[in-house]
Amino acid sequence: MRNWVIVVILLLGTWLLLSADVLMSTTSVAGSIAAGVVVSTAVALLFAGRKMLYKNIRLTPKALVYLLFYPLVFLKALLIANLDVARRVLSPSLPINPAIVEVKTNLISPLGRLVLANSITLTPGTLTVDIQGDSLYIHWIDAVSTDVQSATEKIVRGFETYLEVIYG
Amino acid sequence: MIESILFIVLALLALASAVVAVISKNLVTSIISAGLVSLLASLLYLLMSAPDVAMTEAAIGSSLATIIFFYVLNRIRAKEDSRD
Amino acid sequence: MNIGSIAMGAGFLLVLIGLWGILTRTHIIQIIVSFSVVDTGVHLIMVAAGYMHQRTAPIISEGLAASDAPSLVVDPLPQALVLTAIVIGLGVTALMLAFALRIHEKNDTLEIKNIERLRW
Amino acid sequence: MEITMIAGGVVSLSGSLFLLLGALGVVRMPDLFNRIQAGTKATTLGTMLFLAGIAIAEPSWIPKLLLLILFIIFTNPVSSHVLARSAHHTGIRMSDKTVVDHLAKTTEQRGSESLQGDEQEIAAAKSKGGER
Amino acid sequence: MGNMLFLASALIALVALGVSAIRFFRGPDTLDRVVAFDVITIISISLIAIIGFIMQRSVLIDVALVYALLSFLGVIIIAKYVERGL
Repeated sequence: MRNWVIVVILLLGTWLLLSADVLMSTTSVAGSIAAGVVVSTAVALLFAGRKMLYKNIRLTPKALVYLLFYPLVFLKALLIANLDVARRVLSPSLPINPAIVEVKTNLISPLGRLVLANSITLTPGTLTVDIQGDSLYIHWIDAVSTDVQSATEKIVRGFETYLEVIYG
Repeated sequence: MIESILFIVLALLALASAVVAVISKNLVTSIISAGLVSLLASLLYLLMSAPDVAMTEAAIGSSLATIIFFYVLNRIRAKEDSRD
Repeated sequence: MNIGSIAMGAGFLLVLIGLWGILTRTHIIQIIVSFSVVDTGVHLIMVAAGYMHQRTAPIISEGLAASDAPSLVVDPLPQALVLTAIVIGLGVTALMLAFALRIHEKNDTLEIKNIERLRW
Repeated sequence: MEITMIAGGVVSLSGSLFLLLGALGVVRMPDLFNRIQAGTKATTLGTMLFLAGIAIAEPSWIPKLLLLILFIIFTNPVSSHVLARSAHHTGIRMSDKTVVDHLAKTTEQRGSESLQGDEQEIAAAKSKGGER
Repeated sequence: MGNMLFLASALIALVALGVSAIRFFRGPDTLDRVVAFDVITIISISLIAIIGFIMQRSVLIDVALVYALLSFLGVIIIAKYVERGL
């Protein structure tokens, strides 16, 4: 049920964003929105039963607050990542020290792991190469430590405190 | 003015990748280069104010044609692997 | 210089490059790739034929009123032709690839020089 | 009107500088993984800033630009992840500066014979020169 | 003034496209070319958006949407083919 509701909300949001300029210019706003509701409900009925991807998402108040905060954390990390890339690319000697290190994650749900892997890819100097079981293999452009524990501490911890609350 | 600059550079890139597509010895490179020719050509359509053609060329010429080529290459490779 | 004429020139060059590839390559998949380059070049020529300088896309929306569209838009007919041609080009490419698969099944090679049995 | 145009233009300009940095990184970096790193991060932020600049200058386009930014955030890391995985599986040569490779160790432990077979297959495919 | 800034950023994006095309033409391995192809598609999405802004037609944003949705499919197919996992 929760899965189904979230799929409907996501599809309806996409529909509203796509048809926003039509909605603003035409007079039949209610009809357009009703069409969106009908279509997204139908699509959710068709497909939501197949993959329970959003089953584990939590809807407690704390999780919602964290869900609002997470993009800010992510954008900050992305900005730092880009300044880092800029520094490395522009310096003539190319200060890189790459390694592929293994880190462990506590997240269980597939969606949480997906978001974690994508976030790691877009943050300073790290790129997810592979996931096997509960360990992620990360290409680190400037490997400070090659130990599993300390690398986990440095790379994963910042996101995981948020994602654990949201996805579990 | 700016449109002319964009247009000339994109056309030159398209010609260069067409040359790569034709003369390359590696099939994967040659197919990707053909996809790049389609992609740059769709940017040219966009500059010639034909957005519908650009959309179709991007969807079909650049994505779908590449996917079909790789599907066929995969079939051929599977057959050669099974024969060995 | 008008970008329509540049597009015309680029399209002709693409057609020539692709023709050279079709005539000189000996691997069948590469001949098909050259064919798709020729296809793109022809589409470019056709769109360039309908282009008029300093005019906008023939889609009527809030930025372009229907009443003064005829004096502001480019010729939409070549674009419609090219839309059809792109889709048919994909079909022809797929057909050629199906033939290539068939040739590979029969002869175990896609190199034209290695195909000795010319008749069935 | 003019002030939003200038603000949007500045944001777009900084975005295009990040795009240029990403392209430079793709050219300058020594091996494939580092190229993917530079390419993904810089182009993601660059495109986001670029579209945000257009959104500032033209507020009525905001919904579609927002959707475009969301698509890019979700699809860009996925494609780079797939590329990196495929590069590691095919055994791309890594840069000489590389310190350690945990992934190679685990795949060796997991099953040495199957992986060796895999690598022989890949080597055979490479010696065939990609069908030609 | 504002328009000049947008034109300048379009030109810089074009330069970025050309620079990543260098990697495409040089790139020793197939996957290097695929990375360059990926970067070129993403840059061309922003280029389409800015062309639409300069021409003042909102239709072109739809083209960019189609690009953003479909370009990544092609990259995934190529990577899967090279990985022998298609």
